[in-house]
Amino acid sequence: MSILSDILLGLGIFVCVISVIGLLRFPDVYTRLHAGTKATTLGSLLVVSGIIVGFLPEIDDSEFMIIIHALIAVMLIIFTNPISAHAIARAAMLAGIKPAMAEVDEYNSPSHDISVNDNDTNKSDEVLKEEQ
Amino acid sequence: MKLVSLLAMFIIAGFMFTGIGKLHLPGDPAGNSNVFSQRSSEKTDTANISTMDDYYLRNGQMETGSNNIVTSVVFDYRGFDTLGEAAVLFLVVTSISMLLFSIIKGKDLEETVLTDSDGFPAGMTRIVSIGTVLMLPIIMAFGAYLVIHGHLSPGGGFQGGAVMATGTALLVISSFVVRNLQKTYKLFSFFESLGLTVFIVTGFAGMGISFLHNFLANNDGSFLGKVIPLGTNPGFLNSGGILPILSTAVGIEVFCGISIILVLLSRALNARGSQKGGHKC
Amino acid sequence: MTNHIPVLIITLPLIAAFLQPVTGFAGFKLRNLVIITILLVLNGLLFMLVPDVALQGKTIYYTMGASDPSQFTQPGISFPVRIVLKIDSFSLFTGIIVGVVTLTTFLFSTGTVKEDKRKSYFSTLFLLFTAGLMGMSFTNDLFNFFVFLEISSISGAALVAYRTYRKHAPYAGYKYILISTIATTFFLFGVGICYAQYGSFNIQYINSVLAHSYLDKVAMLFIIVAMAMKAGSVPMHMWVPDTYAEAPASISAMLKASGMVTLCAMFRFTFSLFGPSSSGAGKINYETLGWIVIVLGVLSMFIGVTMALIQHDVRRLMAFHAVSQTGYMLLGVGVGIAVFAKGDGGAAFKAFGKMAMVGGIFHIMNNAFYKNLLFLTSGVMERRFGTRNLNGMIGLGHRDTLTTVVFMIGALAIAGIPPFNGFDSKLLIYESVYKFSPVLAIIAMFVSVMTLASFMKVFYSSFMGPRRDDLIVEGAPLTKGTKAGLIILAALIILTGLFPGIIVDGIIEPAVTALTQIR
Amino acid sequence: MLSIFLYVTVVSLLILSITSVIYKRNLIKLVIALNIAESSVNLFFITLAYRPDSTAPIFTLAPALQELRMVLPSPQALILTNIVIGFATTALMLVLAVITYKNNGTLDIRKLKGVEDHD
Repeated sequence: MSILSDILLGLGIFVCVISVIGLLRFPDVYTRLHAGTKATTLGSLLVVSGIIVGFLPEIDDSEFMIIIHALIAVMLIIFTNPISAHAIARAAMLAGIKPAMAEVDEYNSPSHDISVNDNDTNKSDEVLKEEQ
Repeated sequence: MKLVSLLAMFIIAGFMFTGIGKLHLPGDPAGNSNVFSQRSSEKTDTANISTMDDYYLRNGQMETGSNNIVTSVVFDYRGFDTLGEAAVLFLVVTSISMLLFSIIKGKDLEETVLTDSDGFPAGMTRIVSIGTVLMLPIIMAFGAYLVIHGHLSPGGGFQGGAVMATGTALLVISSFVVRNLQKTYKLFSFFESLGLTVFIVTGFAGMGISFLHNFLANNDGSFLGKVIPLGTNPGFLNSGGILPILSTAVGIEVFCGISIILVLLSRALNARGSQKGGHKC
Repeated sequence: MTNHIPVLIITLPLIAAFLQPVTGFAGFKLRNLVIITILLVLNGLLFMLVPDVALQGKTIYYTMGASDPSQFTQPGISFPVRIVLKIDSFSLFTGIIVGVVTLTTFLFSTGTVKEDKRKSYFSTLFLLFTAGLMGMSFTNDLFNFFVFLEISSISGAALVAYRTYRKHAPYAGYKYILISTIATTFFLFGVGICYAQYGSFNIQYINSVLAHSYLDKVAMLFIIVAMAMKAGSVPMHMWVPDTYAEAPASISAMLKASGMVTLCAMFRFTFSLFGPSSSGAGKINYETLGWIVIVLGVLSMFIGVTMALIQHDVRRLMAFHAVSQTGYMLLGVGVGIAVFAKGDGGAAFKAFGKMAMVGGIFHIMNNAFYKNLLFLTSGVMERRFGTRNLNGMIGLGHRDTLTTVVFMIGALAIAGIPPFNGFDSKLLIYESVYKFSPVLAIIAMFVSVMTLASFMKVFYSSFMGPRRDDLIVEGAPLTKGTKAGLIILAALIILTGLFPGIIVDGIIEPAVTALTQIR
Repeated sequence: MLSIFLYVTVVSLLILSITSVIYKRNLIKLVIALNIAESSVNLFFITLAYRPDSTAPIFTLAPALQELRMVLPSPQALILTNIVIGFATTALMLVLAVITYKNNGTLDIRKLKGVEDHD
């Protein structure tokens, strides 16, 4: 049992580390979002299941509390992480940030309900560049 | 100038790096690690104590009636710090509203709710709106739990209030816009002021002995004054003396204060007076 | 109720501030009345303590939440476990400065700050500023000091940015809070090092068990640097002109008071926290420390006054003079520190060191009064002409007799002309510093002459000359509150200048004794 | 050496943050730098409070009294205070940066240097 728990914990940590590297290496908001939310969802799921498996053999009051807490945490993570990723991505799109190194046709298509002003986009890029 | 400050920085860094070698090792702090080994049941037990923290660990439970020693330090032993901290939050809410009400003018003070055909707010997608509606009760309940159980489990007024304020943040990002900013501001501001006033009045209520004296702890047990047994126990909600009252007051204050900050900031960033679209800042 | 005075002094402005959303709605006259009453009560409480504390040398403790608040420690243990407030002569001296300055400044601001919806926020922040400064004066706990330092610096930053319609005011506020946050981070680091060794935050307890180890010196470096940064002494003075110039006039005066309190706290940490204790082996080298303070002081004096001479902006000019005046205090107290623990059994300290410290501390009080008067009159000038530029001001003396007179009093006091109070403290500093090192005294006198020249320039260009009513933007006469603030400060300057003996014997000398007494 | 690693982290974070305060020009980045400094102080206090094999200082559902070892409570209380104060400072700084941007149209310190010109 404890070996299984260790394996799960290690896997979870590995996935989280990968996602951190992705956060640092990816070029723009959308791909970073991919690394920052999807990978950490899997990573934290693995870590939490490792904890549950590790506590299962010797179960008493306080361990039972921990398992219950962990289960609730897992459910909330599964529920909220995709929603927040979606909200951030949409906010970034509303703010007019274009995906780097990608050709997106539907971005400027007239069928899309939110139109983005090109002048504004350029201006926000300037603001971002000013810090150097 | 930059070189001078960098040089000063390096000198200070040198002092620090030589200084940390002389600090005690992590995990080896001053004080007695076996504080509880010979604990008798007396109320103020001063044997085997060498530092302030040992005193808190050994006597905090009996003196303040709270199982959580961190809470008893925050609200009882160092309650005056907490008053100052609550004052800092009040201060920053006041100054932010002072600064931002000079930007938010005219039409920005009132905003109508834009809804789509099914009654959900436009702006963010349906996914976010439904997620908000589902998550908000859970978040509020969890925050209230943290506030009320501050003297039994990890938590307390500040943490609980901050958790509850994330509910407001959810409402803000999912575009549930505030209909009338002035009225909302007045409501939140009233409750924030109320929380702080309750805090300080509770402090003055113990003034017969001293300011912020925990006069309710270890009383008859009917109202927040239950005498809890020494050592590990399951925790009783009606213990802790004035700690739950102070914790609740701070919780209300933090919730309302952070909500004001969030609402005002989101409104100021979307203010029409300056630029179109609110994403430049 | 008498033994609860220490906590009342801090909590009364806090309550008044917390109730501002209520009293603010009830009309501004009631609100101003409440605040003036609170500030008067504060001053009354402070002066009630003078006979006991300053004249008889008692020390009042107040332990928060303890069963017997007047005890320093609880029975059975040798260290305090709760927050302790301590009022001795030195902190009372600091408190009196804060009380007088806040009262006069608020009276002044009732007439000059525009009465609109945002004025309620202004008075709330003002009260919290007062509470923060009072807490900094009276607390005996390092972390509590940090909390009050944050209260005063955050409210100060918000008030500096009060006139958001001006182009640069928010940036000035940003600068102030940036510097304050760096300073408080350094301070907290020093506090952490003290806690790591002694397991306590109480200043008096730490001093009683201080080992004078290497770590203590690092902690002292952090704390002194933080305090000097907040007080605006020379290597860290870059923020002073911008913030003082962009703030409303009354807030410039409050920032000056905050700088004075920080300076007092720096001296208190030097002596009461890291001073010689009974248990210590390797003492801190007081001569080196004193020389560091002296060099900082001389640099502040000289750079401040030379920068001030070339300014055309009246507020920036006064801000640079504030830096320069800080140098006098550092010089006086630095000489005291340098001879404090000399090997001659305290002979040099008795001969002139103590007098130098009395001069330095007395100069803090005098400077708080006349500098505030000057800042307030500069507010009147700015209001009249709608600009801070000296080139745009002329002939105000024909219109505002009161402003002219009080500006004259303040300018003569800052230049050290008898019979005003600047003369007394500067004389004490010159005399004692001359015995220590003649060169330093000559530099100080030279700076004083340059100060006079600079203020003559201001006086000549803005008050003298032909009457030009077409340049006046705001011609309404000063309100009663504004006049009262100016007159009180001018009267205090003249009274202190005429009878310095009473003040020195009654407040300053006990304060220095309390500061330097070896436990 | 390994046990001193936490203190080394604390000092490195502090130096990092102060260096970036000196070298960064964007007002928002300065706020981030100050947040790093605040985190380093918090880490310092938490490191001071650590005791091996200890539980949190909460008696609810704690192990039996005889074998109880608890970490120091007061640094935790203090960094709670410090976190709230840091939050307050950050919020105020961000608001001031927003208003500075609205007044001047830039967040760059080099372009904001004109504070000294009156009116």
